[in-house]
Amino acid sequence: MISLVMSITFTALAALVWGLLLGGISRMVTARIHGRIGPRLTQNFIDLWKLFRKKSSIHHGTMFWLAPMFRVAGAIGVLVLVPLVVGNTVIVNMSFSGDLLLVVYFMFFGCLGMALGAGDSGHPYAVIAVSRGLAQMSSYELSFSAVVLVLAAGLRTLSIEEIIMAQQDGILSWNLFRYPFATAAALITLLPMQMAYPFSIVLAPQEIPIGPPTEYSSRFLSFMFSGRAIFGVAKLVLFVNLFFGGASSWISLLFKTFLLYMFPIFVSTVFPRFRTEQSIRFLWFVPTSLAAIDLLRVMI
Amino acid sequence: MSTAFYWSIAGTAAGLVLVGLWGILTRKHILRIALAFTLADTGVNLLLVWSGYLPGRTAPIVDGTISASGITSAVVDPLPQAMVLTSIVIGVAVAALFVVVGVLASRRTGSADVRRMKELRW
Amino acid sequence: MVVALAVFLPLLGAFISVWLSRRKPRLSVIVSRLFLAGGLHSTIVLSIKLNAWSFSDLGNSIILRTGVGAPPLSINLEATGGAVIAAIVVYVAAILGISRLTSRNVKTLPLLLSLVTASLGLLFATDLFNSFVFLEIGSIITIGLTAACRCRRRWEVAVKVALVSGLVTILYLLAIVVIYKTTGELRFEALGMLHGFPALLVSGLMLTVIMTEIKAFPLSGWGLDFYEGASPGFAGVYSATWSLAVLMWSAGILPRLPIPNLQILAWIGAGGLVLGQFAGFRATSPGRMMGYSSAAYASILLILAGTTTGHDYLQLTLVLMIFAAIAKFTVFMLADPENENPLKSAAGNLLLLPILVIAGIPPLPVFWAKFKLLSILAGVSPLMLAAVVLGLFLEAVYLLRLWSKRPVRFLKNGRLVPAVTSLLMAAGAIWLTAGFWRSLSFSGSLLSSSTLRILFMTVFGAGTLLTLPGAWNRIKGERSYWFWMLLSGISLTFLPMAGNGITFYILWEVSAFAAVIAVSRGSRAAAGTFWFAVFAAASGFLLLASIVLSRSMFIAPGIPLILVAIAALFKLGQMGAHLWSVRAYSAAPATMSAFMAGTSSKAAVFLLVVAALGTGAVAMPAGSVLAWAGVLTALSMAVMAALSSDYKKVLAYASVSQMGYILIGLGLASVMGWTAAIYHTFHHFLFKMILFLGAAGVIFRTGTSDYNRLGGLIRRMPLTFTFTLISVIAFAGVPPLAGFGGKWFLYNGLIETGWLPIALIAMFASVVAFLYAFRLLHAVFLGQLSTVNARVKEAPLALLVPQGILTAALMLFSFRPTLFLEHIVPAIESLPGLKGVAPVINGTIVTTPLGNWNAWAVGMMVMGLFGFAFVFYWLSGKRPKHVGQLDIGFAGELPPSAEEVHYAGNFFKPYRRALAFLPRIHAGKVFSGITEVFKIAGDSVRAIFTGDARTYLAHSLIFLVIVLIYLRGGI
Amino acid sequence: MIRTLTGLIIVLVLGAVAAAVIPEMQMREELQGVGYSYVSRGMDDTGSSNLVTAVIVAYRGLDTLGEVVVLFCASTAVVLILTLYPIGIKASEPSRVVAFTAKVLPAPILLFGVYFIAHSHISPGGGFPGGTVIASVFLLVMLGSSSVPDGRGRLPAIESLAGLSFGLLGFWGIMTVGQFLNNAFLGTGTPGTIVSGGLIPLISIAIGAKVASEFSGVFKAFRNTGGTV
Repeated sequence: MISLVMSITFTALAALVWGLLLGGISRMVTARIHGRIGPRLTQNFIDLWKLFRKKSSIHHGTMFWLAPMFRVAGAIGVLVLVPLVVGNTVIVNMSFSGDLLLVVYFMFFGCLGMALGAGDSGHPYAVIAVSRGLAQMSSYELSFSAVVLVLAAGLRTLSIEEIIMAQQDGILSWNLFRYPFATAAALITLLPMQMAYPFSIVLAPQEIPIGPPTEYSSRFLSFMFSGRAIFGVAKLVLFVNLFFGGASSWISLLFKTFLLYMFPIFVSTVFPRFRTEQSIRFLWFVPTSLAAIDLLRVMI
Repeated sequence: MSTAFYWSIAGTAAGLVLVGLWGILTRKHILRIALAFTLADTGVNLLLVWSGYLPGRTAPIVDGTISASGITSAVVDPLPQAMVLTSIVIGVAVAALFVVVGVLASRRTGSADVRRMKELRW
Repeated sequence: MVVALAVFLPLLGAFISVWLSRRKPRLSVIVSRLFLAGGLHSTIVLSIKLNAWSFSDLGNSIILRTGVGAPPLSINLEATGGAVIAAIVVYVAAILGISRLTSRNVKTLPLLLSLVTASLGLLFATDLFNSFVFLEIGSIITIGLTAACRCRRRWEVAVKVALVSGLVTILYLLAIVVIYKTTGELRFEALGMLHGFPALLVSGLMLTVIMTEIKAFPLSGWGLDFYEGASPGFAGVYSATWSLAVLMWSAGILPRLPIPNLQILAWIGAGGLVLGQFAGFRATSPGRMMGYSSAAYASILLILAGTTTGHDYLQLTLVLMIFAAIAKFTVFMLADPENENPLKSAAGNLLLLPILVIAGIPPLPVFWAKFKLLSILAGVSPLMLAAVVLGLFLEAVYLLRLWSKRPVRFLKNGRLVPAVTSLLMAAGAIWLTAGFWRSLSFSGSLLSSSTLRILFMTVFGAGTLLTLPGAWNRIKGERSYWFWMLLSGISLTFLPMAGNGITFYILWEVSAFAAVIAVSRGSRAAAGTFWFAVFAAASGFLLLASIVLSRSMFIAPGIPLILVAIAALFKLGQMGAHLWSVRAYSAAPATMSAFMAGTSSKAAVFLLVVAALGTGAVAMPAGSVLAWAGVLTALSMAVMAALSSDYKKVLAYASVSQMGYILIGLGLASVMGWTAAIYHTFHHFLFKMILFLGAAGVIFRTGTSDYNRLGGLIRRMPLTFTFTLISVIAFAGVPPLAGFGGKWFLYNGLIETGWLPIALIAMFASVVAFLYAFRLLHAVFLGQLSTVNARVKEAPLALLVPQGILTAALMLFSFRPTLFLEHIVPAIESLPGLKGVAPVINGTIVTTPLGNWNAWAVGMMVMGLFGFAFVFYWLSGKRPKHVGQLDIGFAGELPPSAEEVHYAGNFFKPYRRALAFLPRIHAGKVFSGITEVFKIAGDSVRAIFTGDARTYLAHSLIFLVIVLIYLRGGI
Repeated sequence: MIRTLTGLIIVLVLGAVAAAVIPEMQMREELQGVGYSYVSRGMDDTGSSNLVTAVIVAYRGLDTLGEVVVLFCASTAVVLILTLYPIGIKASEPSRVVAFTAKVLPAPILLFGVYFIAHSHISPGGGFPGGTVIASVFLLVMLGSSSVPDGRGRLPAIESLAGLSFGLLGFWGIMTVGQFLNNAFLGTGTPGTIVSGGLIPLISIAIGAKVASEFSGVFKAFRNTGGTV
């Protein structure tokens, strides 16, 4: 029990650090592509520390208050449900308590909390953002579901552990090569998951300087910040496990997640933003059709 | 002779009924329809009487000319006559009522044309 | 002696009253009543002597000889058991109707009394010519009393009745001429002595006469006009006296007709029933609807004459005709004579009982006869059965429309009539149900697994009990409905105990129509009730048809199974049938919606389970059809729910959508699929009840279910919010709460079977569920609290306590689903015919071939993480202050009113825009399309009733010609 | 046009039917069925030498009672309707011929009517024709004057009484021999004499009175409405 708690704590902290680092890198890379110098690599740590030290003095209601907890709990939950390193028996966390379906559905937990908090803030634009975000989420979940089905039906398992195990016979056994179309679809869905352009419509209301994070300040915001960082890492790990053969060591995990993280960053710096309904339609049709090709293969 | 009489009555009666039915189906004036009915009714009554007809016999009333013993070969069937009496009275009753209703109906609708009386339909 | 008194006492009264009514009008009414009472007494004495009340020896009779000598010379009146019971109805109707008929003119008394004598004479008649005389009396009185009323269109009606009865007179006399000429006598038996051409002619003539007199389609034109145009008072008395007598008389003649193959009568009846009821479907005037219904009963009489004989025939005709007569009488008597369009003002819900009686809803008396008739028809010809079922359904539809359209207005006086007749109908129901008691069974043998039986009974019983307290909190405009809800719930609770098809059907229908009534008592029920009732009737008739077709088994494979599946889909609101469920759920009183969505919709699941098992057809190829139906409904309804902005409507759509998952699970026909279905059934019950009860509380306190006028209620109704939140998380399928389990089993089953496209759509639908789930929480409880609702209180305890109980159960089963699964899985595994492997339960872990799920661990982890974050935050420094709801960053502006800031309408607008490429398929449009087809059919059928009296005469004559040609076997 | 054609077709087809069926109804030479029994037993059973009356009043008395009721109902209905909704024909002053005839003829006609009724069982005649004859007296008298008959006349009383007595005579039969409208329980007397035929003369009288009063009532109703509107 204690070892489990320690393992989870370690994983969460490590993911937080890694997430913040990746965030810093992304800010740097983006700045370079834009031709700016950009912030320091540690800027995110500084921001988080600053926010955490400041005390929130107002809140808008119970759900508003609870939303950051939802966010953090949801993010760590996803993280600990996913196996990290193949063969590592020390840090296994809760990865045997559920399968891929559980992880996919549990990803909603944090989103729901966020959405509820935004709703409770009483701010109409916050809710507009939520409405867009949910609409888009439901759209990319369609193709992501297709991908999940391809994996589950193709490998005859829903267990992430077994999915990883099935990819251990060299690089060609990776699902990336076994199911290239599904992987492509999954990579496309990774973009909206990471709120990258051209699917960054949830962020749009933030740019008019009102939106979910605006009502949240200081310590509330620091929670959301860290939740988002951990959640991002959790998703990356999940993708690595599903398509890129999992990680045989910590180094490989860091390396693979880093590469994967760069993908949305590169895409988002060169693409403009979709309108919401364009995004929705794109996500309905393009990645789903890709995944459908593999789905058909699996079925036949 | 009596055979010809027999068939001619039948033919007349049937003809009356048919003419009456034709009138019922094609006339528009409500009192003409009533008349057509009476015509058909008369035809039917005639048929009723005809159905009891026996050649060369007299009315089924026992009086001096008929002996009680030979009565069965002397008189016609009394039942159709009884029935026709009833039928005539009923015909009269229905006709009276029909005329009253028809007259009042044409007063109310302003016309004796049955085609005007189809507010209720479908 | 008694027979003579029964028949002729009213006549003596008539002779007296013709004089007395001019001198002492009041006295004459009293005297007439006395005479009628005397006659009634005599008929009752007769009925006791004949032991008619057992409804089993209806052929027994007491004979009154008249005149001199014996038949065939003289005429007998024969009081058979059936005729005597009909005579009692005649008397009761006359006694009850007398005040209505004479209220304006006491001089109608002799006519009314003579009508009673004529009716009894006809009922007891044994002689053709004698019948003719009585028929004429009836016609004359009908004409006279029609013309004497003060309805606007009395003359038209009187002329039409007169013309038709004139024609009937002629045709009948022609028949008598032929009969007498050929056989030499006039008793009914003479009909049997005919041979050859006269037989043919007489058959044609008599059939035309009878069908015109009983107003069987297509010779019913005049009858329709009569019921529409005559005064409701007289139409009522007419239908329960004269019309009843004519029907019973015809019932006596029809089997004696010298037709070689009597079954042709049944075909004429069945065809007339379908076509006539298509026409009736289009009727708008209530009187006309009653006319069409009466044509339906005439057609049924023909069907009976063509297919049944002996005891069955006597019993069925009697039961059908007398109860329909009583019911029709009641309907007409409830009409307000002072109203311009009298039947439209008929007194509210009192109208329902007679209408349900006519429509033949169990356990009301007519049902038993219709059931027996259908069982007989199932053995004669499935085509005829289909025709009859369709006809009866169409009849039920317009009758229900008649009921649902009435404005609610009670007669000031005249409650006596409905009271007495309702008593009669109820007594009939009890009496007949008792008679059929032995055919019912409560052994529960339809579903062999006692675990599942107990599960369903728990759902039904608990659902009823938990919604019941809420039924006392009614908002303005709702009338008391708890009784009907309770009735519906009790029948549901016994549903799993049903041991055979008929028992099941009765419980099913009682529950459905009790629910219809309960819904109709909502404040804005008019819109929802009608379609609800129509679909309830449709699924009822389908079920009934499949039961009679299946004979000994409950459900046989093949067509009966398909019918049952459609019935269940209707009940579940799937595949376009959501039309009713959405309307009804949103129109019903709020607690009633909870009951229906949470509890009674599970009856259809039960039906499907039973049907699939009973036929051994669990591995049916139709399974994939079922699954596709389910998944498409799940998706489309989820989208509808996300896009609509009415609290109850959203819940309604959501309910239908969730039912889709259950269908998929059942369609899988594997252990995994069924586990998913049963699991979801139970949990859907839990969380949908919580949701709807929460909605009931909100609506009860705020009086609205419009998203735009709600919002911010978390501050006023925190408990309701908490319960709703938990159930929303549960049904959205977010772990760690229970909804996830159902989906997990379902996808496991789908992947196992290889139905990937269905799995994909189902997954998508479940994500869309997330949309409306959030929208619901936000629009009602979050956002800005409107000033109107600033002072609302927490929901009443009667709603909160059940929600609390349900939430506790939900939480328990969320964290320890194995408590539930370890009973259910073995039960499902033991069912015959299911394929696939069962999930393995090991402690708190559930394992399938594909994956595993440890709800307890996940739950503990989430609670731990959440608790940790919470405590961490709580302990770290000072608490923030709660600010007012409008203290938000608003781009430097002052936010306007809360109502304007609250964003609830037009939610997911981009979604709507993204969907714009789809063709809009409205179920409403589909059904109005079907309705349109029906309407066109109805219009083309009823075009023959041109309103011209001569057309009606032509109908009779054309019919005569056709029958003659048919009987001759060609031209 | 269509209507005429349809009518013609229907009538033609029915005519064909008639043409087919009538030749099947061959003329008989002898009485058959119940007709034979009526003729052979009628006088013994009923004591009436007029066999038609025997059938009408005795054997098939029930039909006749019904027939009376038909007439009763029709007249009640006509009177009722005309009272409620008057037609509005003005009564014109009678011509002198009519007025004179109306003074002279009533008595003989009345006598004839009474004879008709009273001898119905022994000679051609009967309650119905007799009653009609008597009613014609009433009509004649009414035509002979332009006055409107009194609305509260005795006609309804006669109507009531006649009807009641017919009905009660029927019940008398039940109470004595258990057969409704039986005429023979008092003994049938010698056929051919006035006092014979059991109850037949009594019933005939009742019928006559009934029919006369009914028809008179109808005539009166027409005249009544003529005056009021």
